[in-house]
Amino acid sequence: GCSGSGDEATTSGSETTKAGGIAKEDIKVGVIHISDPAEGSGYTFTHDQGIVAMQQNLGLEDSQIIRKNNISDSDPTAIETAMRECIEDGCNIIFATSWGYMDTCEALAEEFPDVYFAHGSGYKSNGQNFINYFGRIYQARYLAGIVAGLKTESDKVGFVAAMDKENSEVTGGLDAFAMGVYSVNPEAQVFVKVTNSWYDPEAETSAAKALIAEGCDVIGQHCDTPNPQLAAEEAGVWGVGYNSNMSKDAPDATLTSVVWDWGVYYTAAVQSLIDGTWDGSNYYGGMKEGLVGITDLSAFCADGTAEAVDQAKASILDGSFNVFDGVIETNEGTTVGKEGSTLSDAEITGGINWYFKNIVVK
Amino acid sequence: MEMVIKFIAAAVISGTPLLYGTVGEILNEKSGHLNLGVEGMMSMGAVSGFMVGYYSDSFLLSLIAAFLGGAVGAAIYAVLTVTFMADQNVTGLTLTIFGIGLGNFLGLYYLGLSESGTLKLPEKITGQMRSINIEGLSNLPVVGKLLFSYNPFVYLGIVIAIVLWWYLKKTKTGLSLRAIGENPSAADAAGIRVTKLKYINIILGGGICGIGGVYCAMIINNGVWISNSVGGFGWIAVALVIFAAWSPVRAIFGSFVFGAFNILRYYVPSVGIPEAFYDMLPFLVTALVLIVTSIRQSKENSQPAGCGINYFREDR
Amino acid sequence: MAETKSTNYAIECRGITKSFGSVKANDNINLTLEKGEILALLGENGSGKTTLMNMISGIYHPDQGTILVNGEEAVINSPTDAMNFGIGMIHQHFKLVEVFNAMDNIVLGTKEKRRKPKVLKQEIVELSRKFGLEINPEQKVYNMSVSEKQTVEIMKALYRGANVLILDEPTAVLTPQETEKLFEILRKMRDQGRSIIIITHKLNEVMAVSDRVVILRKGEYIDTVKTSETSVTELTELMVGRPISLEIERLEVDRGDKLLEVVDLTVYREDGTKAIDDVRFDIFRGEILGVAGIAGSGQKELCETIAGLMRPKKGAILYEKENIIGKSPKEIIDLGIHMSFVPEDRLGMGLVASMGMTDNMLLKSYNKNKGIFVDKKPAKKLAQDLIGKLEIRTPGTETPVRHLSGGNVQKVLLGREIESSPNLLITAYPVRGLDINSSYVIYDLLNEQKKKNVAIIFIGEDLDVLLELSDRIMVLCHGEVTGIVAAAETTKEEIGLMMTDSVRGEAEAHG
Amino acid sequence: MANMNNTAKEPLIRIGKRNELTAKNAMFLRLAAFGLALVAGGVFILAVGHNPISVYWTIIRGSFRSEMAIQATIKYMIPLLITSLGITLAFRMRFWNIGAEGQVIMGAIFASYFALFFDGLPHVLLIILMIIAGIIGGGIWGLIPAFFKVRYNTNETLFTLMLNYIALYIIVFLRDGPWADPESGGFPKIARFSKNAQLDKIFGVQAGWIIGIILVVLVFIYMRYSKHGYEINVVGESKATARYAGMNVRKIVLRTMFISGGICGITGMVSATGSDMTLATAVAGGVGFTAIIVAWLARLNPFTILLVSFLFSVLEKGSTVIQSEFGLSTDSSEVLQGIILFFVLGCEFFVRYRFIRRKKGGTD
Ligand SMILES: Nc1ncnc2c1ncn2[C@@H]1O[C@H](COP(=O)(O)OP(=O)(O)OP(=O)(O)O)[C@@H](O)[C@H]1O
Ligand SMILES: Nc1ncnc2c1ncn2[C@@H]1O[C@H](COP(=O)(O)OP(=O)(O)OP(=O)(O)O)[C@@H](O)[C@H]1O
Ligand SMILES: [Mg+2]
Ligand SMILES: [Mg+2]
Repeated sequence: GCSGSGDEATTSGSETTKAGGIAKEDIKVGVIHISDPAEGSGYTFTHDQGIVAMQQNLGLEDSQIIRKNNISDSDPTAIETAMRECIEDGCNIIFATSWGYMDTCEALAEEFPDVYFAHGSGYKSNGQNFINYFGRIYQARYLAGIVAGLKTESDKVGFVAAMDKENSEVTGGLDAFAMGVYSVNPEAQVFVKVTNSWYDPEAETSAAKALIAEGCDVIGQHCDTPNPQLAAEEAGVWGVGYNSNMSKDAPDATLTSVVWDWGVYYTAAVQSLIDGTWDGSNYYGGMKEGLVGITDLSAFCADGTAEAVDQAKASILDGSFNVFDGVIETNEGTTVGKEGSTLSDAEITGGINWYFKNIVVK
Repeated sequence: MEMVIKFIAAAVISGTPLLYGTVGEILNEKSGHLNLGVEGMMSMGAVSGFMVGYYSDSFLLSLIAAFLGGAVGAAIYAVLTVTFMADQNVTGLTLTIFGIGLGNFLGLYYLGLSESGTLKLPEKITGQMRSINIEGLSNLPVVGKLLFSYNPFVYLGIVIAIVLWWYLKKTKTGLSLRAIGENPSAADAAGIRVTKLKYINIILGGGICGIGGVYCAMIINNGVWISNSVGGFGWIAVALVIFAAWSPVRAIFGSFVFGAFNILRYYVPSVGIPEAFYDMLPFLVTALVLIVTSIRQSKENSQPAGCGINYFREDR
Repeated sequence: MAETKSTNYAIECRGITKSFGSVKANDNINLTLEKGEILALLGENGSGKTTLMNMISGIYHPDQGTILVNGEEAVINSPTDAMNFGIGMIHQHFKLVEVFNAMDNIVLGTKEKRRKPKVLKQEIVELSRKFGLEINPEQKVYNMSVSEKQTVEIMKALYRGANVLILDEPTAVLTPQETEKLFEILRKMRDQGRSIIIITHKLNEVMAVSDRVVILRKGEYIDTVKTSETSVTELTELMVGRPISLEIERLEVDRGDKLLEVVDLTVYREDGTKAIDDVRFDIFRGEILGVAGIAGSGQKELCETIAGLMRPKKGAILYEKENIIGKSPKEIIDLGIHMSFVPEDRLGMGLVASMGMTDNMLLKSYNKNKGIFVDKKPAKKLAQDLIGKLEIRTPGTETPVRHLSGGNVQKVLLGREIESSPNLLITAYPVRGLDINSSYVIYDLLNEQKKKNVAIIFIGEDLDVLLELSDRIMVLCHGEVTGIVAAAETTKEEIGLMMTDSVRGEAEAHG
Repeated sequence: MANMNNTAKEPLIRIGKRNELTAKNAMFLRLAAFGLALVAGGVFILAVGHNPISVYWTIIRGSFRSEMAIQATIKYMIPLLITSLGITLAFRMRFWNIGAEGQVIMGAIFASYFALFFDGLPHVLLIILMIIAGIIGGGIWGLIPAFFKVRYNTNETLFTLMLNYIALYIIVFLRDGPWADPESGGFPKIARFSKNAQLDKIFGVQAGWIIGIILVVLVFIYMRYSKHGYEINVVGESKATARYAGMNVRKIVLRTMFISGGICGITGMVSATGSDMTLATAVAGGVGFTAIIVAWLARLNPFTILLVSFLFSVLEKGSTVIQSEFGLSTDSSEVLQGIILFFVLGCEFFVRYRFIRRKKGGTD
């Protein structure tokens, strides 16, 4: 059960909430990062930007933020130590940014009922002090697909995916991207290479190069380094970045980037603690809340891109279009969804294990 | 067919850091020192080469700095194992811990200094490390792509490997070095400056590893600084030394084969082979090679007999 | 060399002192080596001979004292320096690179440019002819016999133009024939004006080849004597510090029952070559059976096969009429068959270098007591007994045997085997590298065992000793028995002939 | 040749052997080296703009500041301790097992099999089964290089290194395929173990520390007093001697490597079921390599290993605190660790050797 929008998530009170908030001076925020925020492009960087924004929005002191960097999410022991240290340091809320932190959050939430655990990108929660937050990144990816579909000349768009088809987060985003491509360029195909890792610089380069070798001239990505964009730049083709604005890495290739603004959520979450309105429900924000979006289009986007993007964006914002609407054909010839309805949030976050019809796996 | 050529070309690109690491490690082992610090030395080379390149705009300076970075790591190792006779395995492992830590640490430090939060090499350098394009050669069909389409590191690596092969096989110093690796006390008694040669070659080897490191930062990561940029290449290089049977020339071939293992999955149609298998392949192959060579029991083409044991003249 | 001073000394050592940790290996030693002489260096084990030579050849650096070369003070920091002074040393443990061929080993470390293999080979062949050496420049060292390796070592020194050649126990592992050949070469070199220092424990060799003798004792310089003016007895006395008898007596013990019979034994080495070929012999209680043969004639494999460490291809070993082939080494030890084998590196087999005497005593008996734990008490007591009985010089029962001198190490080894009251004692090269004094202690020990009705197989290098000590002598040549003779009725020459190929050829022709 | 005489000079410094230091002096020397290392590390800390004293103090405080902190420190120590003990057996035999990493992983995999698929068994039985499985898993991974060593004399240093990676990718394979958590929605992970399959806590820390301490004593007794321990020492010193003594060298090597790997396998079991509560790719996480360093620093003495691994875990725990408190990246603790180790490595030299300066007015 995800609540529909950020507004609802943060404003609607409920009886599970503790009476009264936490004084602003007493707020202490712990953040568990999978890599180092100083690395200026990836997943951690964007999350930390969100934390910084939250800190500024709410006027918190530096000492009120405890960061735990480089906590590998395949190392449960390290995760637990990091979180316990946050608790030792007196944190009342811990943002666990990576999927793999979920089980530890669940366990510690039980052990420390007074500490709030907000976990990014997973699916578990306890309705009390352990919630889940994520966003409708697929909305932004759809727009990025439009950009890519208009740009491609070879009608081959590449996509470096961190995880394979079974992973709903990656696959849902990829499908949305492919649908975006299809919406403006039904001829084009989207080629996928899977690196099987969120962060693997070498694999990301290799995958992008393989895609380029197959003739792709726009490279999208769901992985953590700017390497696919850089590979595109090197080869003289184009790309769509992810996480943060990657035109600062590959200015000659990046058409636009699919980005998060986590500050939207982090501010709201901490505010709800101060206000005493934390209600233990999950957060699932989207373009409307400003949580996701795409960066300004670069000058070398195809003509008419801005218009097409704006139009799609408007229809998403006004709710007339939800990306996964109606009957969707997969690349195996099957269909998902029903005419006149849209996929539920639960399906989007956990049930997409199919590729849209124009996606090619080789 | 075209895809095959592209695959081979990509394998060469992907295997080149291995070539440097392997050749560097071969020099170490030929000096009688099993240096498990390749990953560390490569990391040190990566960070020093990258940062000097970033601030100096000079490809050559960057290359020299990468060499020096690796060489400094190797020098620490050499002082500890050659002069202080510390355990080689432990020292090598420590060097790896230290080198990776230092590389990442300095990288983050400089990232902190940069305003955009990204460190990207200036075009002046990236331009020079692009693949070469020789009029009339690079655009030949097949041959052009296969032979004349790589970045300068590839050619430099091959040249280094061949020169080292020649050095080990054909020169007097090379003969002396091999003698040291096999039997330092014999070499010493024959009047070879064991300590000096060990230092020189270990440090040289480390320097070569360092260039391999900066390759990762410049080519694999396209000139943008990323933590852990060496990402395990150093360990594969240690394996590759075995595969190459301690010959720099075989290392050329071997590193391209291992490079091919690295990227294989992106080029072969997915036929349900688990991803993990591709990652395992280099190590599996090396283990098999190790077994096969030991069954054959050849005294030559195997690890130098003195490898792993420190030499002190007055020991007996 | 033209402008050398008017000195007659190629080398002169003045007040050389060298310590290893707490061990004073050389204490204020003086030595002179004349041009064109063969100087023998004599001393008990651990008296510091090797250490002194290592300083002359640049391996070690003296703590005190000076070395003069051709009358001028020389600082020799490395073997290269030594080489530049014209000094070459052939170490007891050869310093050769196994995977190189002879040629590469010879040129290794020399200064001149690398030459084409062909040219180099020519050069080496010529040089070897000049001194009557036989060498195949392209043979890999790992394929060489001991004497071939030694030849390479000598060539190494000659190739570097050594004027002074130092040989550390070069004859320890050579046959009498090979030794004689070596001496011929040395004499030839001397006659060409070169100087030679030779270390050997065999006094007859000292008498045969040297011009003068320098004697060391316990790290100190004792005396220098002219060979022509001295005798074996005097040398022994100088070396040991007191007169000792040089008689080995052959005890007449009534020989008992047949203990072991070896029938048609054929053994192959791991590399597929035949090590022992149809060997057949027997041995009785209270008998010493000497085994003669040049190195590598199958002695080692014979020992190992009896001890159960190697599997024969064919044949039987009957121990009290029971075939022991197929039994494990442990079962064989339990039967009372004990072996002490002193390999070339002395410590390689039979003893654990880094352990003390107590733990070494345990080696074959640790499994005797019940339970999973080792019982050290009896071993410690045994160690203490042995120290007293065999006059083993050691700081204590827990001092690693690595720190003991060669002779003492061998006493520990043999002492342990004897104390386990064996029925059959196989000893191979028990006096290898031992000085006279220690050797005689060992011979006495063996005779004592013989008296106790133990059957002894004695594999030795020194034919004189074999002849005096054994009851019968079996001669091996290329893994075949070329004869078993009563020691009292044969001569050194006869045995020497049986040891070489020529005789075998004849024997085969006859048989 | 006479012209040579004055050109060669005695080198300024050369190396000589020294009287072997007494255990007490050696200990003192090592402490001094450790002190020097701290100074050098301090220089590094200073260079990156922090106060060394407060950083060091934070490391110590970070490890001991609360019960929870101490528990976490001990939790870090467990895998290091047990693995070092395992390695010790192999190293005593001069079998250069750098494959502890892989043996830990295999132990974890074997134990996890029961944790995942037999978690309905009674708790105690399940835990015992998992320990046995861990031993067998690690043991097999130790046995493989041992087999090739005794059979073909295959270089074990390199071979065990390869086996580490093979083991690692076996986890990846299981994680992505057969053992993938069906609930994870395609995220690569193996399911968290049920409570029943988790190792119990004793004084708030998983029971691995008890196992570790028991193993310290067992390994000590085994090495020092048992027949097996004696055999291991002999084989380590000289295989030829062992053969002459009637020992079955092959059997001893195989047996010892099985035990060595088996102990490392216990680490895997303990880490997976006690700390991680799942089978993660980082279950070994470099501990196999660090343990080599620990075992070596401790001179293969089990009690010293206990001490050294504790020091390592203090450093590790403490440095996660300096990361958040000083904003020093976690990499800096690796640099610090490297520097300290370099010094300690170097100091061993002075236990056995000394530098000899050229005497004034010397030989020339
Ligand atoms: N873009 C992303 N979206 C969601 N989660 C992410 C993303 N990037 C990283 N993560 C989190 O990080 C975890 C994996 O991190 P990463 O791939 O760096 O680990 P790793 O140690 O490299 O693993 P492996 O060795 O398998 O490659 C994921 O489980 C996920 O929770
Ligand atoms: N490298 C060394 N380290 C420690 N002690 C040594 C070393 N070399 C020699 N010694 C000690 O110095 C003393 C003299 O040894 P050296 O080898 O010179 O004797 P030696 O006369 O050659 O004896 P042998 O006849 O047995 O060859 C002995 O006590 C020996 O143990
Ligand atoms: Mg990864
Ligand atoms: Mg000697």
